[in-house]
Amino acid sequence: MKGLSFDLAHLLAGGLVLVSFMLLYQNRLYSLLNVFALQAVVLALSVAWQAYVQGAPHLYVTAAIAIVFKAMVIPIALHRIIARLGIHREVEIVGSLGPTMIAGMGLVALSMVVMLRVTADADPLAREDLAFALSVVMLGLLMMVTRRNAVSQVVGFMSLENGLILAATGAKGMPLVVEISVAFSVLVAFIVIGVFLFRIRERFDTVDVQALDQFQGGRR
Amino acid sequence: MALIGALSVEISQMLLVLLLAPLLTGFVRKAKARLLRRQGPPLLQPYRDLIRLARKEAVVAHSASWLFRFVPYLVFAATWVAAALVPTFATGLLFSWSADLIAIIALLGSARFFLALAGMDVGTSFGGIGSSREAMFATLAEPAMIMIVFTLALVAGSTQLSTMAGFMTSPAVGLRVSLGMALIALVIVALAENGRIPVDNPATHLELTMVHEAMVLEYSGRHLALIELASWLKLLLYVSLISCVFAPWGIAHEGKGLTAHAIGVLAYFGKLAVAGLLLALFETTIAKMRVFRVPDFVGVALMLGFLAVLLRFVSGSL
Amino acid sequence: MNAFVPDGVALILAIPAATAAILALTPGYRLSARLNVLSAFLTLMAALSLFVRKPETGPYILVDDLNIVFIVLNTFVAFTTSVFSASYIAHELEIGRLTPVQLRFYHAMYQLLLFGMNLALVANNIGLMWVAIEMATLTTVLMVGVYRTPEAIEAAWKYFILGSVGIALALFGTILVYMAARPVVGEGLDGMVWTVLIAHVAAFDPAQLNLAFVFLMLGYGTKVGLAPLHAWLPDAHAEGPTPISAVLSGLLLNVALYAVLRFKLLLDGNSGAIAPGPLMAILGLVSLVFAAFMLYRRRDIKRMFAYSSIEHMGIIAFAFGIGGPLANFAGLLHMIMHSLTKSAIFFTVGHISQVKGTQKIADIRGLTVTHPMLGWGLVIGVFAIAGLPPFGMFMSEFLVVSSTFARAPWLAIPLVGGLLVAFGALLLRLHGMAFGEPSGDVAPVKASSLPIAAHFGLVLMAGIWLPPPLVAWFQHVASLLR
Amino acid sequence: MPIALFLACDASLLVLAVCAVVLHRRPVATTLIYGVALALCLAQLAGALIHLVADAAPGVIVLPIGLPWVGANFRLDALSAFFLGVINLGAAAASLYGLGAGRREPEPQRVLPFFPAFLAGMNLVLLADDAFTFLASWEFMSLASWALVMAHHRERDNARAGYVYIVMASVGTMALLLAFGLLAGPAGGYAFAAIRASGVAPGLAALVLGLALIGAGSKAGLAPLHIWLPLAHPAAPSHVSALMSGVMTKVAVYGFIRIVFDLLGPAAWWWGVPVMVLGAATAVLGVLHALMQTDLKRVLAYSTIENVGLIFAGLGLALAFKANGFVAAAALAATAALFHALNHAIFKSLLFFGAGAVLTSTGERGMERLGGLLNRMPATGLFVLVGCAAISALPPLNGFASDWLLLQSILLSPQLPQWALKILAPAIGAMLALAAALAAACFVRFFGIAFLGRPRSPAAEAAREVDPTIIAVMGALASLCLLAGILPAFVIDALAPVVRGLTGAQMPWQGGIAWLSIAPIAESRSSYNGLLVFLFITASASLAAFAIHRIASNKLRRAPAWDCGYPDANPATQYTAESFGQPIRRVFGAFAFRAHERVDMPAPGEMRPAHLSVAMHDLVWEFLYLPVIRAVEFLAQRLNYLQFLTIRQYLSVVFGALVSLLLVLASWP
Repeated sequence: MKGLSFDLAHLLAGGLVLVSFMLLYQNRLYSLLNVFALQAVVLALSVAWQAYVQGAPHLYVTAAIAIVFKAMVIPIALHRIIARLGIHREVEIVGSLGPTMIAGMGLVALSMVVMLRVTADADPLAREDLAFALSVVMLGLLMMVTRRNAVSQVVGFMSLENGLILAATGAKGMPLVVEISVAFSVLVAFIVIGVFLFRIRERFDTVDVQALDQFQGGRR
Repeated sequence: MALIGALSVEISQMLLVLLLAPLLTGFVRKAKARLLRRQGPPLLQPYRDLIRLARKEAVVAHSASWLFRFVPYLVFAATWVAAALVPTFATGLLFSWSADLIAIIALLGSARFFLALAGMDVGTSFGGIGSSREAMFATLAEPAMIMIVFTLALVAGSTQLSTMAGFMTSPAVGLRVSLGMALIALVIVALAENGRIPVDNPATHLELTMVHEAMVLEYSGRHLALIELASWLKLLLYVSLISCVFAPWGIAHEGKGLTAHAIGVLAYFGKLAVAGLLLALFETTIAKMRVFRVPDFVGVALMLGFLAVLLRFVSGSL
Repeated sequence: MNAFVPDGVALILAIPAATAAILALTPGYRLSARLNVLSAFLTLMAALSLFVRKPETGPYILVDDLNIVFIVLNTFVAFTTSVFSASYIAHELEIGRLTPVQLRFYHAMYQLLLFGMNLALVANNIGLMWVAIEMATLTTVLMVGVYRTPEAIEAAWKYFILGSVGIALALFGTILVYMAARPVVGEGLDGMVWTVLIAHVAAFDPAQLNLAFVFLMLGYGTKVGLAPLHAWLPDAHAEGPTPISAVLSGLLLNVALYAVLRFKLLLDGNSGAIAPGPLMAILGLVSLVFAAFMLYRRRDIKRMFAYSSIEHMGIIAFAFGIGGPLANFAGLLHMIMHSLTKSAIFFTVGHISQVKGTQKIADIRGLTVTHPMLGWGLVIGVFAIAGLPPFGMFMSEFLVVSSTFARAPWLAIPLVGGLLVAFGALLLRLHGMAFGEPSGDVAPVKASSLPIAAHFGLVLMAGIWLPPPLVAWFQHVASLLR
Repeated sequence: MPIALFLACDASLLVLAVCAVVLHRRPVATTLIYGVALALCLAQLAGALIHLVADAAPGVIVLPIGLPWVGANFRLDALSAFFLGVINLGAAAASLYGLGAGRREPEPQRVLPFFPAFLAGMNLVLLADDAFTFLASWEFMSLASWALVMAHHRERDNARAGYVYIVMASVGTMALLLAFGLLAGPAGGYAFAAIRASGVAPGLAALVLGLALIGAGSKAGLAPLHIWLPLAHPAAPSHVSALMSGVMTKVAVYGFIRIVFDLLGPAAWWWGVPVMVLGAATAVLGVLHALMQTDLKRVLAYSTIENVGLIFAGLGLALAFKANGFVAAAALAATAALFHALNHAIFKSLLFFGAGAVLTSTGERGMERLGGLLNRMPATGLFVLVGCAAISALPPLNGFASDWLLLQSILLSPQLPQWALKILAPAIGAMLALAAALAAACFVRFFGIAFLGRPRSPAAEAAREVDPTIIAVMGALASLCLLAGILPAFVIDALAPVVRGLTGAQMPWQGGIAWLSIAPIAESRSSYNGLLVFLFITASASLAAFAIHRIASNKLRRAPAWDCGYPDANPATQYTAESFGQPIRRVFGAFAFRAHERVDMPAPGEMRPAHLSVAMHDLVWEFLYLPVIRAVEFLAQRLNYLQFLTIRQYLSVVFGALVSLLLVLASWP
């Protein structure tokens, strides 16, 4: 049983990393959103599994949040925005894909190395989980860095949050405070982003962050 | 008793320098004239000039301030006091301790300072020329003089002229490179300070070559007389300075009897005559320099003086 | 025991929260401004009450010698700022830069921000602290964008993106701390209670702590505004309403720094972990030198002083980084002096930009002629911020520089260099603004110079005479900080 | 007078500053402020003199302010007492001048509050006995003087002067701060007593010496840190210029002495070398600059630099002697330096007051537009003349006395064992002599152009004598110049306790020598008697005048100037300041300023005018300061791009920071 639980958790966490790579690979906004939804599903699965393994029912809540918000609400809403702004055709990757993927590999390797320095007596499940979570976080950051427009940056940010949730759930017995705060933060983050998109919409015809950057407040 | 003796020596010396100064100048002029196969003015001409000038009324420019009329007395007084402090025929002057060699140089410096001011007082272009050039010479001549003083002081272990003269007569002196350099430097400085050829020509009134004469151009009457007398005193002072430091033979030491003093006086006359002849000879054989060559000339003195001091510092025996 | 007297901590949390709710519903800016001031004042009183009666430490609430300094400072500056904000906002409404609706929003957010900061300061639970700082950040984001000019929105957006990345990193660090604690203190709530953690930290796994500190340093360091994580700070200061700039520089940076300090203490407790000091010191030096050079090319007065805030946060981080009783004392003193001085400077700058109708340094000249109060106020402020006597920062800089040079001369070289370069820049601008032939509007300013005077008075007093109890307090805290 | 009274005086000065802020609009304010300041300064002056003459024991007091756990320590010993005397002498004179001239101040509210604050700051520096109090008062002094420099802030030059001044001041303060950091050690024993108790490692001591040279030297105007001085000193109102030039530089000298002679412990033999060399170089450079200036107050400022150089040369010599154990010689050199500090305070204040008087009565500072003032302002002219003679080291005035002592101390340097010093000492002597001679030329020019000759402008034509208060101040200072010159013995004996504190020995007691003459070592070796020289000169001058007027004529006729027969030339044909300096520029300018003249002389028959243009360079500025400024500007320009990155680029910076830190962590042993 122990072995199985470990393997499954391992599998799901690894799957999350894999999906992050897929995210990194997308260069169409719609497909990006779909992959993000997929990631949310995988996350929900792994959280649920953790809940089962740890016998921590409250984790099912987190899983539910992941399914509902990340897998459905947010992708749909972003779909709407993209449709309304008519930017679905944009190819907006900085540089080409190859180097980005290689960088992603490097990041995963790095996070593995860093996490595995942790003394082995901390239970292995947590270690592996944390290693994967760290990789997801790093990949999310990499995505934010390598994407030009606001929507995909938001997606990158949220995949980063997924990594956080993975870590939080992997941390056995972590008080509820954290999940609530995470959910809350994601919620608020999304609202605020939405607010800003609309405000930006008032001012510009695109949410391309570069349009924002063009101001740079004049020579100040 | 000794005090009275010293006092009498002091007073007699003050009068002596005052009386001898015009004579020395007259002698130099005469000698130069003879060297040029001219008759030349009579030996006592300077005295006559002085008296005549003093009798005349003084003419002062409208724009002149009180400083203009005050300076001649000051210059005369400073120079006279300085001259009175240099041992001529006898050391151990009563007041010799009231000012050492550095102070004597400084006294002459203040005389020059005020003369230069007087040159600018009336507000003519020539006065300015004279003052600025005089100031330029002084900026080189004074450090040179200080260096010479350093050398002598380090040799004699004192800046007190009487002590120096005493040391110089003693056998401890011997022959020293530094002293030789100091002598040459001192001669150069003396020429510059007294405005003799090649630095300046005391006889000329060709405007653009004047230095000292340009400064005193506006003076007349008794003021001019005092200034002339002061410059003659200065010449005498330098001659007796050189003689008492580098040729102190026969100079009477304090406490000696009348005969010693008589010998001292005679020796002093002799030194003056020799110095006057040498000066005349030098001036007749050399031409005046362009103004901006003078710094190089005086700079030689500065360099020599500095070298001399350096030698003294580096080795006690040189 | 005496249940009638409500707990001071409860008050400093409840009053702002309640007022926020009320203000959100109050129309009419005069009333809401007064309410704002009133509640800030009450909060200050409640904070002062903590001196006499400390609440017992619980799983969520902690009031110890370290954070009470922060709390009192926080509430005090919040109060003076609310006074200033009342007169400032009135003018903004006159010239129509803000609408009543926005004002209502503004006031509510202001109280919410206070609530967040106070919560972060009294939190004994690192998770709770994270939530609170998070909230404070989000409220300031909204207030920075309140003018809705393109520049303001850009600044807010920049602030938001960088801020939330920082938040995420901080959360990851927090989780890591919990992971490190779990084997020792067991699962559950205890793993996040700071007092429990500090008690057992010696037994934690150093490698995990190191990793955690890297994330926490970067996460909260973004809030502190240390270079190279500072990018949001100048624009947020420059484009938001001036009271918010004052609160940002005076308070929020301190709160974030407080969080960093807490975790520094944690790492100091574990012998196996890397020393956090050098990292802080290096980041501090980098920020100091970088900000010093950035000061030269600034055209916008508020942005210039924002960079000066980065510079001073660098100095403080450096002081805590090198540690030792002298440097820690200096760090605490410097932090308090900077809060007071910088907020007072922003008050002055706010009035100046209102009377002159511009924030461009080039358009402000001869202030001491046209507005002696503001002009000399600016001069005093710049002198105080530049660390000249007789103001308090001279003492802290004196201690930092001299003790650093005695202990690590090679560190003192960039420190002194940065200080001098920054000084040159500030004074250059000051000469242009305060002296020379006056320019622009000469209309007299109608604003209360009371908050400014109060702050400068305190700073001056600190430079001449520090009350012995305060000194003892500082020395105690400094010894806590090691 | 116990130290507490000094502190009370300074505290009331500070209170006075606050009062000035309150009631600067009232007409009575000027009189009140300057009057009270005058009284307080006189009180402190008296107290300092009493303490010095009575050779009283040091008084110590600790106030519970300033740096906690150290407190504000104050100590009054002979050294502080002497400098307190100097400072308050100058300060009292300045206050009196302010009483006379303050009413003409256009914006009194920019002067009145800062004047007493400035005085208080200087006094507190002298009394401070711990690093924090010392530096706080030091910087406070700088700030107050900066505010006074900015009093006339509407002229662009003044703003620039103020900026350069305050930046240089903070550089100096930083240097001192580092020096004290080393002295106090990591434990932070900032009290001077603790510093004296705990020695400093030799290597660090050398570092402290360098830092002290930078810190105190930048305030005193030691080359190459002097550039701010000729900008800032002239910019202030005249009595403040007098304070800054005559007095504040002495505070800097005090700071140097306090650190190097008192706190730093036993000296190494070579410590004197940098001090001497810098001092002599400063002296020559300063006076050469002074000879090239045409602004009255700027000439004076540069001459201040020269005198500071002299003082530091003397101190360096004292240091060298002390390190080699020749305490008597060290005492002589130190006495010379301190004596010169006192003299400079006196005559530099006098000269600045004179310049101020000229400024008030003509509104002109440029020498080229002055002239003939001696006939229009006789009293001012006379006193300024005395000041010029004194600063040119002419006997029997005070400048010569200290100069003479300095040369005497150089004559003692052959006994020094080290070759470097043997070679160096005569070179220093030569440079000092050169500086003195140049100074004489400089002040012939100063007085001759401004006060003699014919007026060069209507303003100078219309000049009138200034009000009696100012003349009284100048008269008092001039008579002090004379007194200190003819009775130097008393000054030297008063300095004995100070010098004993610094070098462990003192000069032989001068009071006992006959006729009040001074003899540093032995009368047979060297002696000087200002009194007799003065008497002789006056006697022989009046004798000559009497004789000539009685025997020969005393008739006088006014007539047009002769001028070699050129009829009444235009005043413009007079020698100007520029032309007076030209020969010296020809001689020294080539290497000092890389000066070169370009003459454009039209060929005979050509109708165009001839042109003469002179290009001069301030080498220190061009080779020391400009590079630094350019470097800062370059870096600021380069880094400025970081303000204008896109959000994504900022994110990548954060990302990079994270990754690099993780890499460090991964490779951590």
